[in-house]
Amino acid sequence: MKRIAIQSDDFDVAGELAALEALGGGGVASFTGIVRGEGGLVALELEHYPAMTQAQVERIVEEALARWPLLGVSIIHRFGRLEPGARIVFVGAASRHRTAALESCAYLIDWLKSHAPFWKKEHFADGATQWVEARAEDEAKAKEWGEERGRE
Amino acid sequence: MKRIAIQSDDFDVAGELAALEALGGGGVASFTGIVRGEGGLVALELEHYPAMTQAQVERIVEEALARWPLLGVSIIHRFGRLEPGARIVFVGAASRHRTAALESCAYLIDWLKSHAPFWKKEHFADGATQWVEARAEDEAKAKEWGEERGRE
Amino acid sequence: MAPLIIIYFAWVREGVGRDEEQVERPGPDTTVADLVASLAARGGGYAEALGDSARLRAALDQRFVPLDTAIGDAREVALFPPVTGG
Amino acid sequence: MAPLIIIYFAWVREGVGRDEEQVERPGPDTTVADLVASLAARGGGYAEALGDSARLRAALDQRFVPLDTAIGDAREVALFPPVTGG
Repeated sequence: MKRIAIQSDDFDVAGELAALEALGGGGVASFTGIVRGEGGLVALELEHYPAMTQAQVERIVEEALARWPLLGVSIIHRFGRLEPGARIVFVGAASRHRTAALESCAYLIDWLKSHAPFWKKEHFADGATQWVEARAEDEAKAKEWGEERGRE
Repeated sequence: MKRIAIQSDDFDVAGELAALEALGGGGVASFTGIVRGEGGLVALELEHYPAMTQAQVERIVEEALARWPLLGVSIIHRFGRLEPGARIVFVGAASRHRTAALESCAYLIDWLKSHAPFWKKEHFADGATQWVEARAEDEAKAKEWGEERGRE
Repeated sequence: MAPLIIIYFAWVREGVGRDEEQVERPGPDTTVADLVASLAARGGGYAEALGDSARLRAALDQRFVPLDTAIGDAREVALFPPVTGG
Repeated sequence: MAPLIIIYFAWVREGVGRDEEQVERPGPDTTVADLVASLAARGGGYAEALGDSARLRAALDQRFVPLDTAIGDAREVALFPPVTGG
């Protein structure tokens, strides 16, 4: 199973997990990223590169499927205006092996952070806005997994 | 938030995740273990040591909270007779840091495998039964995290 | 002095044919391994289930302990195979 | 020959004041960095957004590329800051 969705709407985590659980693998891992409402943040605005996003996320899912014995992967990434507490991203993986399920989730989210064409803008209560800067730490984390085919 | 449940009933993964998502941490990771119906398995029977289980799981949750900056941990472990496809165990963690959330889930499930007082008996279609043997690999995985206080 | 409670799990429980029993409390220096040996000496299912201590694990008052631990004033000894939860 | 489509994202888009534009296709050996320099030379928001190429990343036909990559026969060049998804 391979499911990729790039959408503005919220999603149903339980439904995603149920689909992964039904694959008979024995283990399902997931990571969900949520908007933090710190420092007076009232919204996060996510812009992306529609013509590229789906294909780019598919590439990395293929990498994960080649690296780990996975029965299924599910990725949902939202765009648009998201308020504190809103889900931004979901990554789920099913495998016979718990380590494969958990590691591939870590890999997928690390990769999405530094190699999926999304940009975040913060909107604050006082009207100020600011584009989130890429963190060297995120880039380093993605590099730790080694280079992927077709990444650049 | 710290939630530990040792129960025979199934559980609501969505509800557990929602509680972790509501902590404002920005990241929630989870692992769910499911009964695999391989080799003619018709049921898995989980026995545990009731007087010990809760306290033992609490110890390891405390270890995880000391190791990682977590806002919440949720562990549910079932006992009794479970059929293929049934959930056995859920581990969830919320943190500001995605790595902390994912790593602590891996730690918690590795530890539950090798240091929580549960025993699994397999029941097969032909009436045969067999106690699952502990795997040296699971013990090694738990050891990789280093020794915990109060583990032995 | 209170008797010692011994509880069994998994195939150890099935081998000895009971969940739990009480025995006269041994001296405080007696180790879990000593207790296991004396139980195995009963023969039958006990010998089968408890004869090979390398296959056994133990807890004293709900804490895992190595088999060479002295029972001391523990109230409850549990004997079982390596755990397989998760 | 078809013109080259340039698309902008995030603060690059805000700086140049548009999502997308078409330019006359440069020679195939022209690199993304060369294109960026020629756009920055327009001054104003372009100079501000595209003046420091170290802050920029690029894609050619929806694949990330280093800025020293030749544009070749690519249909679409995208210019943007380092990504911040996930």
